[in-house]
Amino acid sequence: MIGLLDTLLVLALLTTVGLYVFGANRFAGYIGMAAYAAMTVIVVLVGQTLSGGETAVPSAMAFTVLGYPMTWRIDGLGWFFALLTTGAGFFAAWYMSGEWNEAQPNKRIQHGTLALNVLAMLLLVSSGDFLSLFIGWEIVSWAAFAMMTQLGGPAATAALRYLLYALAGAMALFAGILIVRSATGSFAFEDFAAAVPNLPTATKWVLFVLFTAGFGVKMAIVPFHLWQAPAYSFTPGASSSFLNAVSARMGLFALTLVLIKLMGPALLAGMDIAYTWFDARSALLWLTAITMIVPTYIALMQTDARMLLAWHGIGQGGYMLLGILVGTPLGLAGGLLHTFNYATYQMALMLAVFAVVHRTKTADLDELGGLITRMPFTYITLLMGIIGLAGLPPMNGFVSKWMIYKSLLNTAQPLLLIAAFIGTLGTILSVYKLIHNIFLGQLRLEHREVKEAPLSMLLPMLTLAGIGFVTGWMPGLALSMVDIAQSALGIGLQPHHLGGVDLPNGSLNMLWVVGVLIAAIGVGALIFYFLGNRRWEVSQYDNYAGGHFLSADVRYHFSHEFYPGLARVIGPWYRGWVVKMERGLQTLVAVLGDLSGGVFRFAHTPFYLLVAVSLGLLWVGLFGKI
Amino acid sequence: MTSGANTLVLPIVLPLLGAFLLPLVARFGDGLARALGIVLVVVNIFLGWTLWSAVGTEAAVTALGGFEAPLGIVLYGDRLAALFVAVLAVGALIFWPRAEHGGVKAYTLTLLLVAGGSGLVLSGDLFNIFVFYEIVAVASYGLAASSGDKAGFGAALRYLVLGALGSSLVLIGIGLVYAAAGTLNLADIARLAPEKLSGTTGLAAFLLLVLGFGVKAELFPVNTWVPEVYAAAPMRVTAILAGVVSKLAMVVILRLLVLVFHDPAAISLLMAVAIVTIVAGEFAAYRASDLNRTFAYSSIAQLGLVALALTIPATAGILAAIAVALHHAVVKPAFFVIAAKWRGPLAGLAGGARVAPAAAGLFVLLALSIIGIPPLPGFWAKLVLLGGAFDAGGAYAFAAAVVLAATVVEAAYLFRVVARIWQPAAGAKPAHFAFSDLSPALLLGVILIVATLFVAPIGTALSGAAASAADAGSYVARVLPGRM
Amino acid sequence: MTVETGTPATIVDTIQHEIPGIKVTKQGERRLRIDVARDSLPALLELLKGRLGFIHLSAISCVDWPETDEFELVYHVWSYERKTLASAHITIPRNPGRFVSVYDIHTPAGFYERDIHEMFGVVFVGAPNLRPFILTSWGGPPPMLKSFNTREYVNQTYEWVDYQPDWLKDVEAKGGGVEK
Amino acid sequence: MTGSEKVPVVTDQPETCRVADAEEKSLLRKVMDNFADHCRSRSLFVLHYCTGCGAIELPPTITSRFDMERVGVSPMVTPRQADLLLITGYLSVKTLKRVILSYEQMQAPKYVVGFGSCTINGGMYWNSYATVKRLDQYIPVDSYIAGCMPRPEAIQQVFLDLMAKIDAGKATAWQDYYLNYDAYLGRQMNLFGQDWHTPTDVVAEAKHYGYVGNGTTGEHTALLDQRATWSLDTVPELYPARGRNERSRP
Amino acid sequence: MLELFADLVLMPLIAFLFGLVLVLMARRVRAKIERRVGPPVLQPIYDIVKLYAKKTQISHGLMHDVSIMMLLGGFITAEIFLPVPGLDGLAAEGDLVTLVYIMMVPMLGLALGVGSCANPNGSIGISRALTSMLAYDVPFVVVIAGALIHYGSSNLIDVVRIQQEGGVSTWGVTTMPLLAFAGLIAMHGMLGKEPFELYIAPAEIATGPMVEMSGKYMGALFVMQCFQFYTVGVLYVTMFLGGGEMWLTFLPKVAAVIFISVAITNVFGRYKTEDVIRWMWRWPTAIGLVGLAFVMLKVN
Repeated sequence: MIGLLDTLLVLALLTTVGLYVFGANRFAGYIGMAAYAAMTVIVVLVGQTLSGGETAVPSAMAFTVLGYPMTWRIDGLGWFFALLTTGAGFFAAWYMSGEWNEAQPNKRIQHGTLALNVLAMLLLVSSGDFLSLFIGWEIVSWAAFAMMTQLGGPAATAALRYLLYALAGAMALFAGILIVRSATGSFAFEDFAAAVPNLPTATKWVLFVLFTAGFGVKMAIVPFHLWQAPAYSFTPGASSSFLNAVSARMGLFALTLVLIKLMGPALLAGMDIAYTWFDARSALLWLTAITMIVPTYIALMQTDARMLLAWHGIGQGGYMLLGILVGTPLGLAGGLLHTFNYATYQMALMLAVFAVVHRTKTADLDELGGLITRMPFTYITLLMGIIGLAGLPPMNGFVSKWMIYKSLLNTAQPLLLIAAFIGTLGTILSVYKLIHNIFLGQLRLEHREVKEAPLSMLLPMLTLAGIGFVTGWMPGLALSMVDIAQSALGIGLQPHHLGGVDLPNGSLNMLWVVGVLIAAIGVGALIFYFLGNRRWEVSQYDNYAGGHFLSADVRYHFSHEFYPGLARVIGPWYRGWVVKMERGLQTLVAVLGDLSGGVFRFAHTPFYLLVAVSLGLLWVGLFGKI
Repeated sequence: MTSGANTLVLPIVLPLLGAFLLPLVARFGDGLARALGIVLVVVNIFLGWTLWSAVGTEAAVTALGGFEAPLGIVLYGDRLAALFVAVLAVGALIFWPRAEHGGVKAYTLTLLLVAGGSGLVLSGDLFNIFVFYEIVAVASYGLAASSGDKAGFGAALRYLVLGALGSSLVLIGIGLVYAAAGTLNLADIARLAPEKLSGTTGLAAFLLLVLGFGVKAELFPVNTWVPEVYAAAPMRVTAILAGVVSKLAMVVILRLLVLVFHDPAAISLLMAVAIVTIVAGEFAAYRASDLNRTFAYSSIAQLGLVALALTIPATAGILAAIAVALHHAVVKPAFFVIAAKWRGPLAGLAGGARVAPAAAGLFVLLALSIIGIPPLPGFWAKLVLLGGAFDAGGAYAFAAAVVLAATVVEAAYLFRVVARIWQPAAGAKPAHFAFSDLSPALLLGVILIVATLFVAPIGTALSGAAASAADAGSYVARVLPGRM
Repeated sequence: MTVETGTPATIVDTIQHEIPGIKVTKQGERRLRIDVARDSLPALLELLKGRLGFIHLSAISCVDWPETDEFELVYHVWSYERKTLASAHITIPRNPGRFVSVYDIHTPAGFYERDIHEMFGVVFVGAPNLRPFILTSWGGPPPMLKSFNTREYVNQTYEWVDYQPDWLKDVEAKGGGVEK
Repeated sequence: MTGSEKVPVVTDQPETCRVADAEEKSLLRKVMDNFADHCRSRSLFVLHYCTGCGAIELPPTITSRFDMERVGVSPMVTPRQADLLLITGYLSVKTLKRVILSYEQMQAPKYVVGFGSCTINGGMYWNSYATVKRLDQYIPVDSYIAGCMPRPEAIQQVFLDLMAKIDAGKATAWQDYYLNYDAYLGRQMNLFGQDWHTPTDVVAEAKHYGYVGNGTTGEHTALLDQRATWSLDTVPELYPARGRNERSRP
Repeated sequence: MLELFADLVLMPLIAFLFGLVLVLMARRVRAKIERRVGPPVLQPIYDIVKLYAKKTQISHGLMHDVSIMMLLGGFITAEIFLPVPGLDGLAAEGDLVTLVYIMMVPMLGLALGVGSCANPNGSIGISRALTSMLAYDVPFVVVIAGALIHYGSSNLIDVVRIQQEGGVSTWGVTTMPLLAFAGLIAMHGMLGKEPFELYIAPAEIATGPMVEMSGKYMGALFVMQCFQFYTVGVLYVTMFLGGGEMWLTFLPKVAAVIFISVAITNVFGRYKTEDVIRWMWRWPTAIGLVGLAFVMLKVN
């Protein structure tokens, strides 16, 4: 019987071709939804086989070219990311199935590229050895490029910038896998895992740097993070939310696979940097700490809603990597769970923002305000999303962040805990700015007749927010999925129950925490309704303005530069070193280009010929004898 | 083995004969001359194919005029030679000059080119290689000037002067070898080389030969003619020159490296030259102003890649060299076909996708393959090249790092153009492609896709050819039986 | 032209020399009253400001003379260097009630003229903005005119508490109380 | 009801039973109301809104010299949070508009205390065209303090009297604003012009909380209803005729 | 279960009542410093009952009401996770980190409610409140990190038990003086008292978030103030002053902690927003980090 993995890949291929061909007609969205739903079902079946004791589900697909064998199989880790991919694809297609799609210029390309991305990611996560990993990696980065460059103009430049970063990363990765091959004789994971402990430290360091850099570009770890925000923001709605939710996490999959599963955190910890307390693992940990803080405070300063959320995507990536690199089962479970949680609330947030853009034609936070009365359900989605993004109790974001903090506490790393907490504070500030500038405050004159987003857009958003809430209340559901992934990594599982995690020195039971919170809010509601007279709702113009009469032609609203005090304190800290480094690199290439172009135009070839001959003979005469 | 021997000389003789007969036939009608030329080229392809299939691991050797090895001129036809004879003929066929490109004169020169090229690859005698190198050079000067305008003549003249100087260097080199080894037969030289050509004379000879052949093989110091000639020459000539002819010079260098020069200093010299060629080619392409120049510099870089592959020890190097050379022979001419219509500054290309979607799609496919994106063949060529480099370690690893960095720059300037093509047209739209203009490029595109699907069998075949080419011992034994 | 310092006397000489038909009287150690023809007022202010340092226009007051059917406009200008206040008096006829604005010489004049316009109805040609800003919802005639009967308006618009306490009745009985 | 018709003389409230409080239903309600009045009287938030010259009397009353916090009086910043509105001195026509806006933004039960003779019958500005003579024509006033400007002891005394009235549940002047809103509105319109309006929808509020008397709606409130939504009619591009909040009479 | 149900009801009730006492103490201390008599004993109750007994209750939309519910609900939940002598409630189910995050839920609820009031004074107030939260939370997290690593467990019941084992000598304040001091400053900032009271700021932004709150909304904020005093006080006592063995010693400790910050507050003016940030990120953070260094030396 044809294996599960093969059916999955074939189905993904058929969806890609089918959606590209039938992308234009009205039911393309529904076809996509059905296809991605089927894929998700298959992935769940794979999950069952895996949880039933199988280490991996093999695929019949295998080639050997020029003596290099390539195999494909999906293990627990790959399965977890495959589930995220097909899930995100399903919600993106659902969002595209309704009214939102009619307004889009190039429906076929959007549907086609979304399906192509899902196919590419499934290929990547089911790679069996380094060569298929590299091939999958390349196809994923090119599929993402195709998706980003649809709208042309700023999108095209952002996509080109992404492409150069991705290619540089891919070349580093290419060098990495070739060094692996020359060091261990083959591309297989098992051989590398066996051989790596006794490799010379120099090759170990080279491999570590190359793999971290190669995968780090896609994960947008700090030095390589400049491309992600504009590239993800200028992509059209549903695809942008798909990219935000899942695309950057492919980097995390690969990093986890190589650094944790194959090399192992102990080995990384062993690779000390001379004359410092740091070793490979702690150096990377501090890089993720910076990745948590710097992008979050850049997000704080954004005035475009999509850019703000995209910058947060980079910050949240730092949390996941932090959890995974801590190395304890609790930290690993926290990191992987955060990947799942992040996918749910980030997609809900992006879909909500694009619903607002769909209705008000702008994502600029200074042009919006007071939409809560016009778009209440979008408001609810955004509210649940930001509670998740900020990591506050009722939502799932809190559970994974708590596990990461607890693992940091148990391994006695206070400074990292402080860095993570500073990142969370920055997130809380910027998400409040997001929801305040769009939904709260005075409604603008031109938005008086704005209607609520259509049902076809609301349902996916609310379902995602619902998933976030349910997995927040009962994290056990998500943790069981994380177990399958963690079992493949060989670090050991983190025992958990439906409500959360029980540890000797401080446990978390979300059933009680969220249960009591909801009950307490119920008590608050009772107090509100029974103690005190009935409420009387007044218009936004019946407001205290120091005795001044408010009227619609004067905008009585505070949203521009929302944190002036903070901006004055941390404003000077934004020196944009990384931006300067990037521009420096560009000018270096341009100068080299001018130089070599000049050489070709400087003189005619015979002159060079004579110079070359004379120098060559001189060289031969002097050095040839040795 | 002997039956195959005398067919060895046919790929050289038939086109040569055709070249001389063509002006006479042209009297009876231009179309007839063109048909005859095409027939001869097809025959050459067939001969190449028969040689490839006839020759297993054991190469076919013919002593011209019956004179035995060390004294007589010998033709050595192994799989490598057969491959390049076939590739040269196919290239000539696809880019056979049109009637308006100088008619009979162009046909004769192309046939001359094919003859010289085949001879260059097949001959086992050093001086014989020089003779065929001169024939190829002369033919390419003529073809380069065939565009008929002032720029074409100027470029061709400068190319002639440079070619002459290059050939003279080769001659001096051969003289040195002859003085030291006393013989001109490659197998014989190979046998005597360890003690005769080990010192500075060997090194000097190597330097001169490499620089001489480097002119045609577009190695660094001597390739400044490339952008000028490729821009001035007509598209079909540029395609043949860039695609195939420059590879032939590389084959000669390959033969020399395998058989004669094993001195590590020589190898490091060639690697240095190769690296500089790649870097110069890629960065110059980054600043090139129009499409044609970009591809000219890009072909320089790719040739540098082949040279780098040659320096890699053992069969891995040879296989990588052949793979990259073949891939470049397929991709670059197609690029030049597109560049022929899309002239002028890069900014003017905006809106190209709407005007000529086929050309734009082909451009992306070719760009993807030349950068080395799986599953396209470009990737496997790079994989073999870099795999060999990293295996060799040390300086080769540094060279591989340079190649990887150069690839990113290559992607930058290629996809800058792709992004431009897909943007809506600002001012004037770029030219539209008629099917006849684009047909050679589409054919090459199809070849590329076919190669992608059958990359495994092609890989094994090429590695077999590389193994036999790299085996100096069997070459000497084959040519000089019993005279080890 | 250097600005002469010195006692009011020297100021009087320069003014009389410059502007014909002007009457300057010293009203005190530091006060000057200048009666000048209506048309030469802007010139006078320009002279005072430019040559004699009277840079501060502290007020423009308007007096309603119903008998001669005229408005009297008084421009109070102060000089910090000389520590002297000069008050230029001019008269303009009531019925057209129009006069040129001195906003371009002294910017504070903008508000004073707006106030006088609101209270007396004098129209200053060239004033930047003469919209009402004190009596914003006032419909009646300019209230400061003597012709405006405040008492009658107040009686007509407002009501008082009709407060008849016993002690007030006794006082009125004795002939005192509030005059009607 | 033209402006010139005589208004009944303000005499002390007759000892009749309290005005029917809309919610008075059961014994429990009465106990609750008593307790609520008890607390209301002991916790007065004063809107320290200096409308005239008398505001300077407030600081000594509230700070250490007389310390009204002993009896639960503390100053508040916005009308929303205040129970007691102090009109400290003469009221020009412009200031009265802001006072009415603040009064309507306050939450019932709300109390107004007029300081000094200017609020009683115009004080020394009795014959000025610009000042308001009787405050209780425009907003219901709980109590006045005579004097030109009363001293803190007098203010303390009025606070204590007011607290006693609240405790007894008799400080219901604020209901009069709801029950006779049309009369108040008419008098306000006489002064401010026909297009006078405030952002608070007093009639709807009265209906919502059940304080609708026969005087709540009438010809003047009808004028209010002619406008579509007042907040938008001041936007020039939507309603060119109006365009500005403060408009002088045509 | 009954005992748990009793905890669920009793703990918030005690929190509220003792919170009223703390608010009364705060107002009395303020009065005494200003040489005034100060409010009567039941004044906080009078205020709250009067506000709830208001006849008209003005709301600015459903979110305004939900925020009041979130406000009360959040603090009631926080109370339940705070162990007090005799009543452990659900302290075992969630640890200190959970509690810190639960204390942010009411803050977010209030922020959303004030936002929906559509008054810029409120929005500026909330922007300042969040900025001050960012300011005081940095030293606060340094203190938490240090304390939890020192105690080796983040479960509050364990924290209290560890402190009570050796009597006063093992109290947090004796074993980690610097962290205790930094914690006190952070707590002062958390209470939003005078030098850091930049989000009420009556003179500048008309009491910031409370500008459109009236009637039962304002009443809920007064109740929140009681809960806030109690929660912050108990949290500090639990972390550094040995938690509660018995009520007689526990409540005075909480009152003492609150008294310190209340006493300080009345003699200070209000800092500007950036000065609050700079001050909080300089002194208390530095002291906290030094304390943390000592803790880390002891741990490994």
